Amino acid sequence: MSSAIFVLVAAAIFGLGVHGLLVSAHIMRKLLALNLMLSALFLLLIVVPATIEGRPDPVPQALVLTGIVIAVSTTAFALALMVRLFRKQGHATIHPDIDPDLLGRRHDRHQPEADNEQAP
Amino acid sequence: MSALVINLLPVLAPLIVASLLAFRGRPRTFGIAAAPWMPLLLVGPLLLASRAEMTIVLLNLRLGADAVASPLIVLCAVAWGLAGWFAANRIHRDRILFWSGWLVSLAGISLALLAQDIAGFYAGYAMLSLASWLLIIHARSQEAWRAGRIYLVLALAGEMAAFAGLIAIVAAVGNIALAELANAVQLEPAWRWLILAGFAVKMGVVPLHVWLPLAHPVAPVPASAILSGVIVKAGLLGWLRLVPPGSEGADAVGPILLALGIVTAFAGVLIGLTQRRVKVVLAYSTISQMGLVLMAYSAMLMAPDRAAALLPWLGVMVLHHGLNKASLFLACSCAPGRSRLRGLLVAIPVLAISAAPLTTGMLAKTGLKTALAEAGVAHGWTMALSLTSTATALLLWHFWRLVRSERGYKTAHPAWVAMVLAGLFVPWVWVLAHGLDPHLLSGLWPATWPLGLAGALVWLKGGLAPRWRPGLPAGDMVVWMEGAARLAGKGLARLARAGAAPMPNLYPVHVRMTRTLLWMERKITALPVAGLLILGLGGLLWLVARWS
Amino acid sequence: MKAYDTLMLALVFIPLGTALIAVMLPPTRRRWAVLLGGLAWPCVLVPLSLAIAREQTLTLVFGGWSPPLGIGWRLDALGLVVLWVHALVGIAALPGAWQRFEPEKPESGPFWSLWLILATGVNLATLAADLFNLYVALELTTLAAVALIATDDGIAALSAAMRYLLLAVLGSLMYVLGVGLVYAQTGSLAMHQPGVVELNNVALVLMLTGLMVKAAIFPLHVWLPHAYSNAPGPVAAIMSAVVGKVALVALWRIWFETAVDPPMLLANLLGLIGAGAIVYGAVAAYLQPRLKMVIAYSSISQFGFLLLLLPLACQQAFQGAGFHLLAHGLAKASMFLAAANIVTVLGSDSIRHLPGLDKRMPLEAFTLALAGITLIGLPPSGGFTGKWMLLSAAWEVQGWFWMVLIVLSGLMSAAYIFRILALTCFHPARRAVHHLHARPPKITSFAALLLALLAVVIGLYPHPVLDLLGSGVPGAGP
Amino acid sequence: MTAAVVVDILLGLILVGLAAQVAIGKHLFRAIVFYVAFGLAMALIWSRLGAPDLALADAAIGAGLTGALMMVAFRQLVEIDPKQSQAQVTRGSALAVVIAVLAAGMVATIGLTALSLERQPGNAGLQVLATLPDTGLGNPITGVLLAFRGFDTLIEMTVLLTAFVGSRVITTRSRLSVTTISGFELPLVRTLVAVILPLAVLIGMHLLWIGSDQPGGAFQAGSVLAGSGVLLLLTGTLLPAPHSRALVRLALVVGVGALCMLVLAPLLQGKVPMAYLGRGSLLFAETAMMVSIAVTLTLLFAGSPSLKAGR
Amino acid sequence: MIAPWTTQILPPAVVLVSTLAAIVIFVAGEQRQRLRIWVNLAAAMLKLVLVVWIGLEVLAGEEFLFRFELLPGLELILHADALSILFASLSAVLWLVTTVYAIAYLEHSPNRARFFGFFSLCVSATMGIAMAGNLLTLFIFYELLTLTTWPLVVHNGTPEALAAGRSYLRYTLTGGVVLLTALAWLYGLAGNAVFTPGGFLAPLAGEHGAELRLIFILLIAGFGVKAGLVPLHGWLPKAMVAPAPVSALLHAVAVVKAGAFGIIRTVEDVYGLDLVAQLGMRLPLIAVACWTIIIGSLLALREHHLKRRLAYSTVSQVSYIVLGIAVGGLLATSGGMVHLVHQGLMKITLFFCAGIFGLLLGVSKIDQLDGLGRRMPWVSGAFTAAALGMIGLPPLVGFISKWYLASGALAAGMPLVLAVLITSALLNAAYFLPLIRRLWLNPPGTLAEAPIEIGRLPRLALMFSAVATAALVVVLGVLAAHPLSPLNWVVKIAQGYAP
Repeated sequence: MSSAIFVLVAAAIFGLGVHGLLVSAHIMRKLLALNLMLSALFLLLIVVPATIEGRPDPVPQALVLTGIVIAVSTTAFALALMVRLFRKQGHATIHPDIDPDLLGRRHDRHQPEADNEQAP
Repeated sequence: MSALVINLLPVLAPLIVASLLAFRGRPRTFGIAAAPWMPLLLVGPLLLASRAEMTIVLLNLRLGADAVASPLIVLCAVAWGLAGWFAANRIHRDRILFWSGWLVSLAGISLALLAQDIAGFYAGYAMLSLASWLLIIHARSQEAWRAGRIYLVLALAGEMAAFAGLIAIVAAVGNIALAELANAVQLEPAWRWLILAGFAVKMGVVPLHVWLPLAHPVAPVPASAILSGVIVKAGLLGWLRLVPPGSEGADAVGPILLALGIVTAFAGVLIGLTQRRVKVVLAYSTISQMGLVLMAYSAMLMAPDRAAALLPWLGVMVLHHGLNKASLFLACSCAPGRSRLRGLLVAIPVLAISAAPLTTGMLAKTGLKTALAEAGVAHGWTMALSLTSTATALLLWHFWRLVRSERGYKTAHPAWVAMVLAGLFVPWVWVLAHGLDPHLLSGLWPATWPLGLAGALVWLKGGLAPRWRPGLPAGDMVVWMEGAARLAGKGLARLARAGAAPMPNLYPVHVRMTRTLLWMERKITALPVAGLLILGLGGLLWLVARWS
Repeated sequence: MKAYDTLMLALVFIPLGTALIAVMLPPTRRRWAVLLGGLAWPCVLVPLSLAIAREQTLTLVFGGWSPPLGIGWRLDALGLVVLWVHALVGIAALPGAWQRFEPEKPESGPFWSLWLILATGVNLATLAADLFNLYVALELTTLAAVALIATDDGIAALSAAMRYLLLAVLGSLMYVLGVGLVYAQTGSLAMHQPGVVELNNVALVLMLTGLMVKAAIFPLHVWLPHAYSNAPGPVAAIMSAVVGKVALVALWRIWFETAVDPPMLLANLLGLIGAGAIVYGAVAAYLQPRLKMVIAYSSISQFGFLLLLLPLACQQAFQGAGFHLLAHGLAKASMFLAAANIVTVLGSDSIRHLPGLDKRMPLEAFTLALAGITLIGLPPSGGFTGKWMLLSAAWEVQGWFWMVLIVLSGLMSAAYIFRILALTCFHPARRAVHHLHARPPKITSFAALLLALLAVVIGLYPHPVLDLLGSGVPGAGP
Repeated sequence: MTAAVVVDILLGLILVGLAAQVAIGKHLFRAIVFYVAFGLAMALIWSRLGAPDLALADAAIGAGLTGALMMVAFRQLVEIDPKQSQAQVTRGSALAVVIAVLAAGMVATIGLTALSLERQPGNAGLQVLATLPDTGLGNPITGVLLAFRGFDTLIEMTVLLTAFVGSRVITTRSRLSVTTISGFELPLVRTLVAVILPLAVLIGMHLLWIGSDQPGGAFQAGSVLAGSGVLLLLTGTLLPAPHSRALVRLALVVGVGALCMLVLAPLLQGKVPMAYLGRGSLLFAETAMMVSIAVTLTLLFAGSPSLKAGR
Repeated sequence: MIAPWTTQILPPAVVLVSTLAAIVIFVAGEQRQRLRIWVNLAAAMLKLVLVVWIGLEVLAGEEFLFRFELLPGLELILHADALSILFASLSAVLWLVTTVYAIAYLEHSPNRARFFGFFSLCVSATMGIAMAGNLLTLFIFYELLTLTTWPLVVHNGTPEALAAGRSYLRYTLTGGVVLLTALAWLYGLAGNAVFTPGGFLAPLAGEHGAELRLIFILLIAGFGVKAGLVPLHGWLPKAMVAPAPVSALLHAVAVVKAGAFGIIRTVEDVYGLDLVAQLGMRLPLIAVACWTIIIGSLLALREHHLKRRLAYSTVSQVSYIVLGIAVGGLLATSGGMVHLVHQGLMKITLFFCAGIFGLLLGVSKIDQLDGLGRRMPWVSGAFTAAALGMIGLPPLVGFISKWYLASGALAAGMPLVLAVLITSALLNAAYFLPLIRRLWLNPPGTLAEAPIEIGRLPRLALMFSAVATAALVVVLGVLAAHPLSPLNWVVKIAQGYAP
């Protein structure tokens, strides 16, 4: 019974995480969302397998513990990356960066004309 | 060995001399000096009269002079030789071009004459017809180009037709000796007709005659002399070689050819009468004469068993017409109007060709009549035959009127005189040599009255319609042919365009592709969409997994 | 057996140990530790290959606690191929890295430690026979790779790294969820579970999706082009050669070992995705304005082939895919190394600057050409062999669609390869000379060339590899 | 409808509410704060589920350290660009909602289907409990972490190390950021620190020591120590140092090193790799891990290669 | 009798000679001109010697076979039968001549190392095609040929050249792909089978008829691209932007002939003409060939660019080969095969001359040919001879091929084919005679570009190569019946196929 409840909770958190990941541009918010999803995941990992004499299966617990540490490491690294990115580009978002050249590609198709004028 | 050399010499020597012309300086002068004498080499094989076989050359080439070729060989040796002499002093511009054409066509005709196998004969014939083109376009005037073009088209077409026919033979029996051809193979009539038509082009049989009236006037005088005197006869040779009398099925075509001959004979004259230029008139007379030769040949076809006997008579005709016609052409550039002697020199061949009594013409006619008689042709035909000489006489009268006003070199060239004399005597020598019966007495009256009739006609016409001058373009129907050809050309070009379906231009597609890709990339690379994709793909896979 | 244990351990612990040493050393000395580790562990492969040739798979169990209790490793022919690619590319990439990250650069210290950690992760991911152990290894690999990409301090590189990181986390999240379900169902984490009831498809799908993100399978490839094209040359080389591939190999493993006869429909769908990858990658590569972008997209296209194994599923297919993995790894790495040199010299890799390259950098041009031939799959080359095996596999299973696809793919790759070559060698603008930077030492060029040559030569004598792969069709586990 | 179920539901609702705040709350800073709260709530749920180890770990690492790291990162953002302090509003989007609902639905169905399958206890877990006595350990989780699946732990430690080295790649380029929060100069704070610090160390040691039998272990201990390290940084008692020291580098790798020994040492005795060598070895390894974890996390927080004593 | 290992080693040796030359050239680099020249000539000579040697041994009934297992059940086989000797000797001879020509032609142009390197590679690929002992080997070298000729096509690097290269690749690679499909399919059906006169697929015809039909179409299409079967000929005229030696080699020996050769192998050694006929593929093949012959000539008629007109004439001429093979029977088969050699000689002469005109006088359009006969009598003479040969005038080689083709067609009871041949001959005349007329008879026109200055020796080399091939055109025609002439050789081959 209770496990069902927690499954639902995990699902809800997961959904919220997805929502956050999708809508928010800010990287830190995305990281938060990811962490939420991870927590939801951990919850599922513990809840779904059968319990052994009333206590959760130890193996998943160990897995989750490992997962937590990995999560924190990743988050820490991602934060550092984000700060650096922010410092360089002035905003903490990833926008799809298409090469400007790619847009110039069409007249570039007739190689000669396009390629005669040499880029600096 | 000697046989090999002697038979090969007439073919090779002209080519070698021609190649000498390519080098500046002494070799060239020597070549030009040597060129006129080349035809004499033909005498060698004639006297030797033995075969030579070269297994490694050109699909096993066999050479040698035989009865069929001998009259033409003689004609070639004499007429071509004298014309060469004439040309040696009378041709001054573009001598290299002239002589190379001259020599190569000589080599060609020699090969055609001497070759004893199909491939060899065809090789010589093709060489001849292509090289004689050089002689025709020698002047390189607009007119000359036109004449050359028309000649070339017809000649090539004819050659291909002949090729098709003889390939049919080859496909059946391989490249066999011409001698065995007579009863080696039975041919679909279609192929035989192809052969006949192909060579008929050379002979100028109506309606394939159109090139002659165009070519002769533009070619230099000696060239037109041999064109009309010798080269046209090559067609006859082709017939005799590839559709020999006695090859079964051939007799069927005889009558048709006979009719064609009559038509040619009269048509040549009638159209010729409307012409204004001497050499055109001569060309038409050649056409009509070829009609006669055609009749003789058809007679041989119809009486195969007597063909062998008739062959010498055919030779007489060939020699008689070739030499006389050549001398007439030479006359055109010797100002025949200047003196009585020259007038006489013109008159002799004129009379001869119009078959005046005791001339070689009469001999020829006699021969033809006997031939027809042998062939068991109705008497009406011989009547028509006599009328042809009336017609010819009229035509030559017309020529005579024109030629006297012809200017040109003041001096008469000795070669001309020699040619006239040759025309006067060689046929007689031939007749005697072959021990033919000339039927002199029985031939006199039939030879005389047509001329009288001709004279009467001339007198009447002079009285009745002094100013009557019908006009027809030289080469009559060729005009329409050209029009048709132009249309065909257009059609072909259209077909070609249709055939080469151009590749579709992919550029717009490319642009659209690029745009789409850019759009997708921009969308896809946005993180949310990426996450969406991941979940979506996962969901899709899941659904599929559930469903399956 | 024991000896092999040590050898297998060496595959992981030599790079790991040297990495630790590198971390402990002061930043300026780390390169040498790396040289040691980077050259030492490949030597282990020689005896291992012999061992594999003798008995198809080597297994190792930690602490004597056999699965499901403990963790097991397994090394089979496929893993060996991956390891070989890794070793060769790693060694070939060293000179480039050596001159790119000399001690003066601030990032050089961390770089070298990360380089070894990456090696550790890749090797471990190849060896792991335990679902969760695989996850940890992949995390290690990803994190190291991201950090390595970030060693190039440009905005492009940083945001590429960020994107990669986020997506990879998302992917591993799904993967772990799948693993959890597997555990819940079977109570074991071993990759190969003898006598298991048919695996719950949901778990399978989750794991597959996660791995596909990490392997950058179209349409989940979005992180790849920018990550590869903005990473430093050596990093790009090693990543394109193995980092993506280990995830894919893991995918194969799970597909063929963990899942007991997975639904055919799913297999075909994945094959279709692969087809999409092939086409899309090729087209995109054809339209790219930057050399490294072209190469990156061509990677996407080539990964598609490896997915074709799932629907084709037979011995030839396995051989073909494995061989293609090998050939493509070598060729692609060589291209990235060459491209790195080109960037060093021209200061940019925009194809506008390529004309005349064959004059200034003949070795690089030649390398690109050779590798290109393999990518197109023109005979005789490794690429051709791989494609041919796949073709015959398609014939085997009567998969006409796959046959046509494989055949056409060559054409599509030809389009972008020859576009590059035409620009490089035959363009009118080639006379134009723009200012050049200092040329990198020749050895870097030769390293790249060597890889490309290898990629072609293996096509001439593929028997050993093919026999190895033929024997080691996935199945048995510890 | 027992009380337990009610409690569960309540806890669940709280958790979801907090998560909602984190995911779609308007203000970024508040989102971070809520995340910390969320972590604590998770800890509650873990203990409710009977997984105290996880509760500890999540409280210390998930909530505490992650939160702290986020804070400091946020702070750096603000330093660079003050406008960040009122972080941008996340625009909602219908599509996103739909997708989110779908995702949730997917997870729910997955989970519930998994529950609905008949679930016999995972035989791995049973085996763990069965074999645990041989190892003489009391805490099955520690057993799994360090003995049975110790190799995972090794790699996990390596991941942690990697995170640090990787962040070094980035932070080497930017100047050290000040982590000290103003207002900590008060003497009260000093005394507070002076009290808390030994306490934290004691707690850490305790957790480590009991870890092998009761809930606790290297991770929890390490994170507690790291927490105290963070505190010291905040108060300025410790300051980021630009140049790394050999000792610090040793501390970073010692954990991984110890685990490597755990794996390789048995080979010397001719046993299989990672053969069990008794509790002593585990304790040794755990200590090393604790040190590494503590140092690494602290340095990650400081964003510097090493630390130096402050005022 | 020669040592067994020699029979193993010779075929690959023939292929590798020029590969080695290429490597040396590439390594030697741009500057070492003298070395390059000598390497080129030496390699060409050596190859010629080897080929002749093998040819004589084959004549003596020696078996040459080299096997190398590329993949399990996938063998690289090089062997030497009469047919391969025919093609090999053709390319060996023409390579020698073309090398001489190219050395002189490119005296002043840049990137010679690259050019000659790929040139040699291209020839070794051709040799490989000639020596190929099974379809796979043929395919491999066929692809290599594509690769190695592409750099030659785009050698000039002008935009047109690049465009031409692009379309060349589009066509040939697509062809290769089609081929690969057919190949894989065939291997799936028949396994790794060696070329055998009369084909090895007959047993499969029963249950796999439809598949075989499809494969045949694919194969023909694949080879047809290079052989320039309309409508797959699009690349050919475009590829004319390449330097003259390249176009010469492309048309006379390498690419186009490779396609034709492939078709020969397919029809004769893989399927066998009987099977082809039984599958109902013979008439379509003939139809395609005829169509190509006519259309090619018409296109040539329309073209005013000299080299392009020659290119279109190639399109039509090469189909003679296909036609002969498809018609079958001793005569036609030998006619088709001998045209492989004859067309090569004539076409290479034409391209040599065109190249000389273009290089020395800047002539590219037809109307610029006016009066060149006086300026360069020898070259023009060579051109004339080759052109007349193309028309099929006796006693040149073209006549021999035509003769055999035509009689073969009639022997096989196909007068329509004869009609096609004749039409094509007339069309040939229509587009070649005007050229000859312009050369010799038209008054010299003013040339567009100023003639460039090259040394005396190169000039002689150019003339020599043109005149030499022209001489061959004449001599092989006149001495067609000679026991050592290609004709007799081919008849020997054809007897193997169509007894």
